[in-house]
Amino acid sequence: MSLKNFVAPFYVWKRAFEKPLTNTKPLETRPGAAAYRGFHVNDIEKCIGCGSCEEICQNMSIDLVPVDGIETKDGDSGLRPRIDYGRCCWCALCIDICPTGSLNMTNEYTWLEEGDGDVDDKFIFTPGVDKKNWNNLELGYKRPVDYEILEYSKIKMTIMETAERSDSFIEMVKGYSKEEAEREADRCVACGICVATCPANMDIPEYIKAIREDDLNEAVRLLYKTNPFSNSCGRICTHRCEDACVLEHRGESISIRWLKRYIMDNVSSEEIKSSLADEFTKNGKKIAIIGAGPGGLSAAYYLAKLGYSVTVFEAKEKAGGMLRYGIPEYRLPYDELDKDINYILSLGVKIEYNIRIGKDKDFDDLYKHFDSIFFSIGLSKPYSMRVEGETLPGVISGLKFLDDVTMGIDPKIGKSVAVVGGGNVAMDAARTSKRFGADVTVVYRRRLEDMPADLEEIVEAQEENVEFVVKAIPTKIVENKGKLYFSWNNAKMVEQKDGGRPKPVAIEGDITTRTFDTIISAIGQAGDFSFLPKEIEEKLKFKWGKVITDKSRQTADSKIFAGGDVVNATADAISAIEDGHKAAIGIDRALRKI
Amino acid sequence: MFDLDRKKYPKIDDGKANFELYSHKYLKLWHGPQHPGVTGNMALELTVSGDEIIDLKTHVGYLHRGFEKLMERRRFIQCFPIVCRICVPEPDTNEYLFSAAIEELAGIEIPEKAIWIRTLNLEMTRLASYLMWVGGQAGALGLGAVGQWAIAHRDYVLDLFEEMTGARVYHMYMVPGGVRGDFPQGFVHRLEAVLQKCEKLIKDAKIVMLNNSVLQDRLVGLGIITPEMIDKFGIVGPNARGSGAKRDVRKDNPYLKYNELDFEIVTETDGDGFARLKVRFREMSQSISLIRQIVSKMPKTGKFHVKTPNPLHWKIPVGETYLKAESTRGEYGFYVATDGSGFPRKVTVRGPSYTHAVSLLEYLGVGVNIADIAGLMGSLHTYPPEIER
Amino acid sequence: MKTILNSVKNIEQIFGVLAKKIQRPDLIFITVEKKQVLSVLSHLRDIEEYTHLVMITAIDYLEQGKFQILYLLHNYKNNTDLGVKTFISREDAHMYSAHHLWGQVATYQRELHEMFGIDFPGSPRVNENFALEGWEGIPPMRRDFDTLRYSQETYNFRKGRATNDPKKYMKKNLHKE
Amino acid sequence: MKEKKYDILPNSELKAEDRDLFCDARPVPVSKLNKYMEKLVNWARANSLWFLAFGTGCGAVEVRPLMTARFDAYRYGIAGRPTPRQSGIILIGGYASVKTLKRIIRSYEQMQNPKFVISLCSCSINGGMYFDSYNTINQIDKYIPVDVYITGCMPRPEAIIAGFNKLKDRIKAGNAEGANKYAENFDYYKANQKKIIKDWNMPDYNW
Repeated sequence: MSLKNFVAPFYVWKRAFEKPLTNTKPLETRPGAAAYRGFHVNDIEKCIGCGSCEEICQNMSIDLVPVDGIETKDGDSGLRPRIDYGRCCWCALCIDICPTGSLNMTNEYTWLEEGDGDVDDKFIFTPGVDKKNWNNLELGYKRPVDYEILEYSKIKMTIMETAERSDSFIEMVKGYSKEEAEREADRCVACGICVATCPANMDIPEYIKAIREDDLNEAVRLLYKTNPFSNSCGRICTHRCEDACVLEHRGESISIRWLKRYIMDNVSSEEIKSSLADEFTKNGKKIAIIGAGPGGLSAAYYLAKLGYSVTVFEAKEKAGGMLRYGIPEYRLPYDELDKDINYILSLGVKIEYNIRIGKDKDFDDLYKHFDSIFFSIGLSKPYSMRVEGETLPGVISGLKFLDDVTMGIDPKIGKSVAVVGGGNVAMDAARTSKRFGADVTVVYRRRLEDMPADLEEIVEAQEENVEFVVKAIPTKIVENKGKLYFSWNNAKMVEQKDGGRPKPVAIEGDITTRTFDTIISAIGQAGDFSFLPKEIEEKLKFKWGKVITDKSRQTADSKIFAGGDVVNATADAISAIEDGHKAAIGIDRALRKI
Repeated sequence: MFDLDRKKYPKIDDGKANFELYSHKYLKLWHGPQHPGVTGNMALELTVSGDEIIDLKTHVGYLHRGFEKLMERRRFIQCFPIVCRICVPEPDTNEYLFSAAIEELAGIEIPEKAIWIRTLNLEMTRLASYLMWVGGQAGALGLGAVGQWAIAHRDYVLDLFEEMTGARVYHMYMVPGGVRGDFPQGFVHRLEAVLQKCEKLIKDAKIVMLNNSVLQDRLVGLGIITPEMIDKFGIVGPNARGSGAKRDVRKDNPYLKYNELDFEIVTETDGDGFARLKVRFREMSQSISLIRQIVSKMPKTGKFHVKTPNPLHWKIPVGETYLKAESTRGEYGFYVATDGSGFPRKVTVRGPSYTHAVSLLEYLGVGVNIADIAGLMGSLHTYPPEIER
Repeated sequence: MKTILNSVKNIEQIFGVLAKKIQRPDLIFITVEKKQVLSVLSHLRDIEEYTHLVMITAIDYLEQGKFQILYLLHNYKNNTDLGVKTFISREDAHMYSAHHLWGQVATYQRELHEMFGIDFPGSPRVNENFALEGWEGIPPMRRDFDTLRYSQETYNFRKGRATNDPKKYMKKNLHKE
Repeated sequence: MKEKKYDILPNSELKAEDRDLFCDARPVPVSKLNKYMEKLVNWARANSLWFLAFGTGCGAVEVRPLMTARFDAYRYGIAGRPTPRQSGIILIGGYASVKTLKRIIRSYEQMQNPKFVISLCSCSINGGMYFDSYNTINQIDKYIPVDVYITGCMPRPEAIIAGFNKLKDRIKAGNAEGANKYAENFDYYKANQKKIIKDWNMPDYNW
């Protein structure tokens, strides 16, 4: 043992003269680092209760609970996460996945409880709702920029090039390939917020799951459970589900509509038949349905499945209603619509074409011979523009125009066309005119953002070089040498005092006049109830031109049910389909008296 | 081949020594689980004659949580918070290995910057773990002061981790696809400051420990691992390097960015506790040098995470792989098998302590003085949670 | 220097290999028959220089009624890993003990015996507890053992916790029938 | 003084020769001293918080920094002791596996009155991240009475010191009655413990 080895340990004493490492007493409160994963906070206004945090938590430490003052509404489940700190491991996966970005962490880390009584109600709290001293802390773990574990951008849909599509009636949207669909389906967090927003309550997360698992037969079964028009809906649905999608909050929603289309595109009619395997026994009761549109045929499908003999009366020569006559072929090819209709017909549903009730056949006749009647006649009476000269020969209604195009009748439009209105019918009319080679101008009373048409329709119309004239109130149409002189009064938007949506008010004297060959009026339409006999029309109740029904779509006459655009306020295909489904259940209940 | 002279020891049947405890020649002693000299929570069942240990049995399982079972019912992303709990003082090795195994099976390539950050993280955790170990080893041999210094300095490294990853102990920083965040501003300067503090500490601790005659007397010749034993018992890491084996996963099977870094395998030839102490001291200094190299070579900008499939329904095709990394105790390995579902089929963790603390310690402990058994455990550097998982 | 492929080829020629998977250039898994395992391991250790046993582990393939046992070996000369796999029946789960080949094998076998119920006749202390104490019932790592259910039945969970599925909750609140 | 009659512990799991080694009297609650005496005693107790250095789970890793230079808990009268006989506090470091629970109970019972329990980490509150593990208990207070809980995974040294301070306050206020609770509800705790630990080869109470 050398002396050095003996002395060396005393080197420790050197430290006695150094500044101590110790934190001062009383212990200085050392806050956690700026990105410390401490206790949770939740912005409950931003949170929508989608439950992704609950889903990803490996400790089952998060519950979704109702919270006072938070209402369940479209796109918000009304639930909020409650965290059990007897389970949490502060891994912050819940924060990483939070699609709204409402859940975050603070750098607070001390929470003590005294251990008397039961521990069951301790260390459990709803962030953002319960008062905690860390609720207002700024620092703490937030999902770092550039770090996302979910995919927030859509898989791009292949759409025909503008130049190619603006004179073609071939379907412009190409649909997803298998790989694209699976990738898009993979983005879904399966929260189910969209289900309640869908009028038909389709099992959206489940069929997306079926796509992921490549089980399209199961997907078809899920689709037909609530919607026999999936093929058409997969193309033209107003997809309110996508607006409710959680991913919409920080990125782009899932293309639920295109995924539905992907399913239907990739199963043949035979596969649909075999995977649905609809079996039923006839129960001998007869139902009459007026109008072979989505509402009528959907009711027919579900009634047929319940064993009823269904006869559908259709005024036109083909079935499909507005899906066929209102929607141009480049959006919904007739073959695809026929695929839906043919499956319904294959269940034994009879359609009598070219029978207009009230004209070719009496309503009373049906009332006497059938056990129940469902009508879903749609809105067929165009609103008038109430301007001078609207009866001139070159002025036609949008519905008539689209009808003619569908039936192959030359709509006789000129080189320059004005379309009045901002709804989907107006867009369809404008873009269809474009495909006939016309220069199209859309004239609308309000601003672009006020247009009721789907955003993508407007965007696509713009891409196709449709001109938009907004804040223009039509005043008169004058004919001179085959030309129509269309005048409108430019307007300004005036905020309403009661908070209603801004109203266009004409600017005195600011009038523009342009010449057109054809003017298409598409400012809306109303139901035509002239087919109803007087006494029944008096019995049924109406409000704002719509029939009032109860939840099962039963009207004031217990034998008559109604649905579709003449009943619901949204007036789109998916609502009509849901009306048909509900009415079928309602009719079944009424007839079986349960 | 290298069995001890067992003449004075009792007969062994079926691997068990047969003691006549009532002969009063032997005494049974429990060293742990509740004993300050035991690292972590494990127990040694000692049979002593006088103060010499004549039989030793390791008891583990006090920290058994069944990780491998739990991972079978967790999604891939849900496993990464749980794997770091397998080794408390050095969690990042687990995180890295699990993430890398998943990336290999799923065919994901992570960005350059993420690779560098991971390398840095592994070296920092190596430093922290060694600091903790120095404290334990010194404490077990009666040098409390070094323990105070080392653990306090480890805390500075933990502060760095807290700033970088958001947590002190369980960082949960490396996820399949990269890492969870970039460096905060000015981090490199604070890192350098801590490194300088640690360098000073290592210098001081070396003087106090390596030149200490008491410590030398106790560690020299304690727990000698001969070169033949290395493969016989599957000894890895500093324990093997203390016996002259030039083996280091970082050099042998380079992972992350270790092939771009300049370092040599540290070896000593004595094979006893003191040699292992020297190996670990030199590796601490080496680790500091590696951290400096990494920081200087690291790209300043770039992505640190690549998007993985939706974690809620991420499925990985059938496959199996084994990945390893050099932890402070040696080769740490993850065997991951998948079966095409959204959950791992099997994850097996190969902790180096598995062999060091059970079969090796049971062998080396025989013949050791009771007072030195804590020092022997320390010099083998065992962490119980990675034995029983 | 011998390469891993040479070693695998030698094993193929001498003992026969049922399946082979090259995962990485330095990691190959081979499957051999149960009765060949010990010979293959000795051969690899003594002749092919796979001197380091990395680990032994098992997987329960409940669907096929089999256990897979994996012996992972490492060669320090060329730094490669070779996994030797074999399948044994799940009903009659026993495997030949390899405790004479490496010092740590007995510990692994003790663990496998406890966690999977695979017997290794002749292995020292194989019947002793490893990580568990007083365990009754099926070995916990077996696939048919449900750890969550066991935990719910045996240990206390906090009372008063209940969660709602957003989808069902919204349906209930928004679409009252 | 008249000898007080205690119920006899069965100690039934012990071997006959070992049974003689252990006391078979049940634990009894300690009654309070008179008001001022009790206050004085509590003040003394509150300022010597000696805990058992038994790292039962991963939470124990943060106790180590607590005892070293930076946080230096000795300043607050907090000190680690190697044996239960000298300790007044047992720290539950998070999850407790069944095997460890047995040692925790034994250590706890060996501790002298007054004794307190501090539970660290979320695992001992409701299972934490091992809630579905077959080998870890979920709620420690079903097996021994807990005085102060600290949540976190794992709690930082500062939080642990805060927990000790809370315990201090409780002791000073005379509310830390965990040991008495254990004695009063002895059968309840024993029944819970025996349900979990299958090979109960230890005395029913271990003075």
